Amino acid sequence: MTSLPPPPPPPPQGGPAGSPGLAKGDTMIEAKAATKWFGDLVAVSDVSFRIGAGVTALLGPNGAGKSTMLRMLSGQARPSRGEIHIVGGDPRTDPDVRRRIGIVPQQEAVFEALTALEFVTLSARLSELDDPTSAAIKALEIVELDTGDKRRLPTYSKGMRQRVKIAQCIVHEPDVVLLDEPLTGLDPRQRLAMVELFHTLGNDGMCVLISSHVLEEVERFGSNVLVIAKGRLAAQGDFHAIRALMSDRPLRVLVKAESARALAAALVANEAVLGVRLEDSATISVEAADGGAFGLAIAALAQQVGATLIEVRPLDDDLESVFKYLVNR
Amino acid sequence: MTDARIHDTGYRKFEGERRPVWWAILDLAKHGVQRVLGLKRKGKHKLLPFAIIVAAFLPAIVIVGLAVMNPFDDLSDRGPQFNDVSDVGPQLGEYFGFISLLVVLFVSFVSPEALCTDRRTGMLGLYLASPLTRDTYLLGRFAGLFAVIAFIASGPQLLILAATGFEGSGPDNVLGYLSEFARIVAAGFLVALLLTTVGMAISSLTARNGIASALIVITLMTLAAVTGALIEGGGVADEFAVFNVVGLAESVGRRIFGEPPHSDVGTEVLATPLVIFAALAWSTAAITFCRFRYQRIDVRQ
Amino acid sequence: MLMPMPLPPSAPIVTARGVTKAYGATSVLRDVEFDMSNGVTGLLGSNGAGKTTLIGLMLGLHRRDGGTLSVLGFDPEGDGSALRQRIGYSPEHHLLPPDVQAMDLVRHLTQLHGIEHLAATERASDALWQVGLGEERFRPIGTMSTGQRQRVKLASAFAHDPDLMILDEPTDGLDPMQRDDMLDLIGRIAGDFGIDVILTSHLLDEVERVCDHVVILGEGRVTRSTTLSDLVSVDDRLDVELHGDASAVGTMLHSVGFEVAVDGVRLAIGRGTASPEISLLDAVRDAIVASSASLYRLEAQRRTLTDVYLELG
Amino acid sequence: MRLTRPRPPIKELYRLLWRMQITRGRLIGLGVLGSITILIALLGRGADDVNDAALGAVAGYGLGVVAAISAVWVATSTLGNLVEDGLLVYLWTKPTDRWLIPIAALAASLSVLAMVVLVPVSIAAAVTEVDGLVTATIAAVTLSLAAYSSLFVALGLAFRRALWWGLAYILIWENVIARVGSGTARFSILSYGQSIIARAADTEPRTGLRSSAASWIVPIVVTVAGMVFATRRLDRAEID
Repeated sequence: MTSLPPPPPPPPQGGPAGSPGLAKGDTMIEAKAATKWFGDLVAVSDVSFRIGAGVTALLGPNGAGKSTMLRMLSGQARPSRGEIHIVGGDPRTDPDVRRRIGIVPQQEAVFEALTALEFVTLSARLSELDDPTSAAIKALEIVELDTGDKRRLPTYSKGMRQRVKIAQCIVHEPDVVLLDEPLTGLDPRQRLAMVELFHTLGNDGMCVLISSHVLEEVERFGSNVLVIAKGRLAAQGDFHAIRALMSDRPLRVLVKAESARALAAALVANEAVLGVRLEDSATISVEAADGGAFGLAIAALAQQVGATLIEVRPLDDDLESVFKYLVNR
Repeated sequence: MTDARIHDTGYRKFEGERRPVWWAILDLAKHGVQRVLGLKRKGKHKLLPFAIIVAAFLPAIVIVGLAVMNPFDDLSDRGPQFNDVSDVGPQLGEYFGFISLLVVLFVSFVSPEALCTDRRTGMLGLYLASPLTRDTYLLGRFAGLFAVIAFIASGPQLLILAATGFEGSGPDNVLGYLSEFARIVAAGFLVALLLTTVGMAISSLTARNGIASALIVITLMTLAAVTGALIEGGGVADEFAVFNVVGLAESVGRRIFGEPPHSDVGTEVLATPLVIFAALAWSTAAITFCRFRYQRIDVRQ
Repeated sequence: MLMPMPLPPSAPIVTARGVTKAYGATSVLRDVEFDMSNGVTGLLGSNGAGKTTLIGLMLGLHRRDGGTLSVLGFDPEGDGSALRQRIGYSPEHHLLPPDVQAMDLVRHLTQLHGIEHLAATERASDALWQVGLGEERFRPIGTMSTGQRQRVKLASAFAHDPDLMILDEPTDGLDPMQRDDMLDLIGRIAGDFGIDVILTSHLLDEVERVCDHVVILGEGRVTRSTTLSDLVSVDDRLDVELHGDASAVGTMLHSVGFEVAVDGVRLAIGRGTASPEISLLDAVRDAIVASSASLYRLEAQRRTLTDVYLELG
Repeated sequence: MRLTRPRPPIKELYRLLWRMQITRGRLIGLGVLGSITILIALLGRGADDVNDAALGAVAGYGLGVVAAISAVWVATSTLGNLVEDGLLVYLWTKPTDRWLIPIAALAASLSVLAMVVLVPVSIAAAVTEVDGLVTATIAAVTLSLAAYSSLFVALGLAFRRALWWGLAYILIWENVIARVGSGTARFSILSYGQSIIARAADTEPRTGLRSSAASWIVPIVVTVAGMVFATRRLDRAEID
C-alpha cells in the first residue's frame, strides 16, 4: 500500500485528569485474574489490569474477547474465575456500584415504543435520580439531540440512535462508562463528534472504556490502550510507550530524498543503521536498530552529502502496526 | 515498492449463456422445497416436516400394507363389509378430511418457514437484488410451497390408488384409473392452492416464524369453530360456511369424488360450484393481499 | 433474453442526470448528476444523505420521480431484471440464514443470476476459495464470524461474474487485519478480475486506499464527483516531528521568516515571509542538524479525504 | 451514600412493558378472539341445557381457549422480546431491585389481558343470564390469567421459543391430556378456574370439580411461584 496514514491529531487538551470528586490516578476499574469460559471455549483468560479516569481504548481482533471483557466489567457476565471490581465493588450484585456505571451495549435495538426523551428519562429513573426528566434533557442536550422530539425511536437514524444510547448511558453521571463498539455505523462527522464527547467525559473525570476495531478512530481517543488478543491481555498503556517496548523489532523508516543514492551509501556506513534498500531513484527504506540515534544521524548525513530530505516516515509507528504486531505475536 | 506480483490463478470469466428469469423462479421454487423440508440442513430441521408427512401418510401406508398382505381373502366369508381394502380405510375423497389437521399443521410450519425466514435473515433483500422482482419472488415461493403442500394433500391418496390397483380392488379398467388419478390430482391441486395462498397471506403479516405459525393455526381453527357455532345455533345462513377454510378444503375433495357430504363439517349444505368458487375466491383474495403486503414491505438492504 | 451491449472501455458505468426521489413529502435525492467510470468508485455521504436510496435506484428496486439513470447501459427501471443479472450486490447487514451452508447460499444466488447448476457449483466453490473460505465452505453461516460472513457476501456478489459490483459497507465490523484482507480482495476484483466496483464506507482511510473515484452525497445532492487524485492533494506545508522538544528548531526557522507552529515535539512549517531563494526542505534539515535534534518524521502536509469530506460540510 | 432511596420505579417499568405490548395488530387480533366468546354465549341461550351451554362458552371457550392462548401470547413476549432483542440489559444493569422486573411484566401482561380477555369473557358471562356467573367468571378469569401470565413471563425468560412451548402446553396438556382423567387434571391450571365457574353455573366441568379452597389457592400459589422463579432466573442470568 502506498498511501500515508493520517497524521495523528494533537492529544486532547489537558489529557486524562482527575475529577474534583476522585483523586487523580484512582483505580476505577480493576480486573484481577479474570477468566471467562463458555464450555470448552475460553473467551477471556487470566486478565488483570487497573484503569482510572480518562479515555482508554479496548482493542483486539474480532473474537478476541473484547465484548466478553466488557460484559464482565458491567456485571452482565460472571467471571468463571478471578474478580472484577468497579469503583471498589461487585457490579453484578452491589446496587451502589451499578448506580455508578453507564453502558452502551453493542446491539442496535432500542425501545421502539418510546421517544428519545422517554428512553433517557427511564434510564434516569431506574438509576434512582431525584429529577429524572431534567437529567434526561441535559443528557440529550450533551449528545445534541432534540429534547422536544415527539417521534418514537424507530424513525431515528443509526447515528441518532447511537447518540440516544450514549445519552441514556451518561444521564446519571456515572463514574465508569463502558461502550461496546459505539462508532459502528456512524458517518465520519458523527464519529468525530462522538470522539470529542468521549474526551469531554474523560476530562470530566469519568473512566471511559471504549471497545473499537476502527483504529483510525482509536488514535483520536488518545493513546491509552488495552489490547486483548486470543483472550489474553497483550498490552496495556500508552501505545507509543508500548511501541518503545517492542525492542525485538527494528524500526523501519522510509526516506525520500534528492540524491538518494549518495544518502543511501552514507547510511550504510552508519552504525545505527541495520539495513538500507534503494527502492527507486528517490526512495530508500532503512532498518534502524535505534530510533533516536538514527534520527540524529539522518539529517546530519543528508547535510553532509548535500541531499535534500523530502520525506522521512517511520513505517511501523502507527497504532495499526503496533496492533498487528501485538496480536500476531 | 517492488514489482513482484502474485498472479491470481483462480478467477475465470463466465463464458456460457445466461438463462432467462423463469429459470430463477424455478430455482427459487426448488430451493423453497429444500428449505421447508430442512434438506441440506442439519437433522433437527428435517424432524418436524417429516414427522408430519409420515403421520399424514401413515393411514395410507397401513392400507397399502393390508393390500400387500391381502388378509381379506380369509375374511370375505364373514360378511360383505370386509371385501377389500377400500372398506377398512377412508374413501379416497374422505382421506383429506382424515388428515386435515395434520395438513393445517404442515401449512402453519412451511409457509412461515418460506416467507418469514427470508425477511428475518435478509435474504429477501438479496433476492430482490437478483433478477427476481417482488412478484416473481412470490411466484417462486408459491411454486415451492404449492409443491410440498400438494404432495402431502394428495400423495397418500395416490399411494392408495396404486395399492388398490396392486390388490385388484381398484377401478376396473385403465380409464377408471385415469379418472381416479385425475380426481386426486384435481382435488389436491385445489386444496393446495387454497391452503398455500392463505398460508402465504397470513405469513406476509409478520417476520417472526413462531407468530406466523400460531396465527395460521389460530385463524384456521377459529374460522372453523366460529362458522360452525354460528350456523348451528346462530341461525346464520348456511352459505356462511364458505368462511370455513378448512371445511372448504375438506369439501373440495368430497365433491370432486362425488361422495355424499360428510355430516359434521358444516359445508355439506353448499352447492358444489359454490364450494369450488369459494375456494378460488379465497385464493385470489389471499394472493392479492400477499402481493399488496409485499409491495409495501420495507426490504433491508 | 436481453444481452447488454458490450460497453466501450471509456463509457461511464453509471450515468445519472437530474435524478430525484422523494418518499411522501421527504425529498431524499434532489437533481443528482454524476458519471461513474471503470475502476473502484466510493459512494460517500453521511447517514441519511441518500446513499441507500441511490443504490436501490441503481438496482431498479424503486421508481425514481424524475431524471434519467443508466447503469451498464440499462435503464434500471425498465430493464431491472436484465440489469440485475449483471450486477453483484453485497448488502450492509450481516444477517444471512444461519443454518445454511456458505456453499449452498452462494451457489443458489449464482443460479438465480442465470447460471446453470453445474457451472454455478463450480463458480461458487471458486469464489469461496478466492475469498479465503475454501476450507470453510460447507460450514453453516451461523457458525461464522463477522469477518467470514462479510467474505461470504462478497463471494456471492462476484460468483456469477457480474460486470459491476455494488458493495454496501463491505468492511463494517471487521478488525484491522480482516479489513486489510478485504481491501486487498476488492482491489484484486477490480484489477485482476476486471469487475467494476461501487462501494460505500464510513471509513475514509480505506476509501482513500482502494478507490479511484469518489461520489460524495450531501443532503440528497452530489456535492463532489471526481477522481481521488484530484481530491486529495499535497500541500506546500511541512509536518515535522522530533524525538524531544521542538521549540529550538521552531525558533530557528521562525527567525528566517518561516511560519512555524510548535506543539510539543511537533512542528508545522509554512513558507511565511521567508525569501523564495531559501529551500524550505533544506532549511528544516539544517535547523535540525544545527540544534542537534533527532528527527523522527518529516513529510508534506496532505489534504486527506477526511479533510475534504469535512470541508464539504 | 444516599440516606433515602426514592420510590422504586415500578410504575415506569410497568408503563414501558405495557406500551411495548399494545401494538394495534395484537389488540385487534386478541380482541376478536375474545369477542367470539360473547357470540358463542349468545348462541348458547337457545340451547336445551342453558347452564351447560353457558359453561361451554365461558369456561370452555372463554377460559380454556381465549384466556389461555392470549395469556401465552402476551406474557411470553413481555420479557421474552426484551431478551430476544437484547434490551433487557437496559433494565438489568440498573441499581433497581431485579424482582421489580417480573412483577412489572406480570402487571403489564394482566392489564393488556384485562382489556382483550376479561372484558369480553365477562360480558359473555352476563349475556348467558345465569345467576352469579359474572362474579364467578371475573374471579376465575383473573386468577387463571394471573397464574398463566406469571408462568409464561418466567417461561419467556427461560426459553427462546417460549411462544411455541406455551402453545404446545396449552393445546396438548391443558386441553387434551388434562381431560383424560381427574388425576392429570389436578395439574391443569385451567381446571381450577373452570371449577369456580362450574360451581356458579351449578354444573360439572369435564376436568372435574376442584374444591372451593383449592380453586382459589392453587392459582395464587402458581402465580407466586412463577414470580419467584423469574426473579431467581434474572439474578443468575448472564445478559447479552
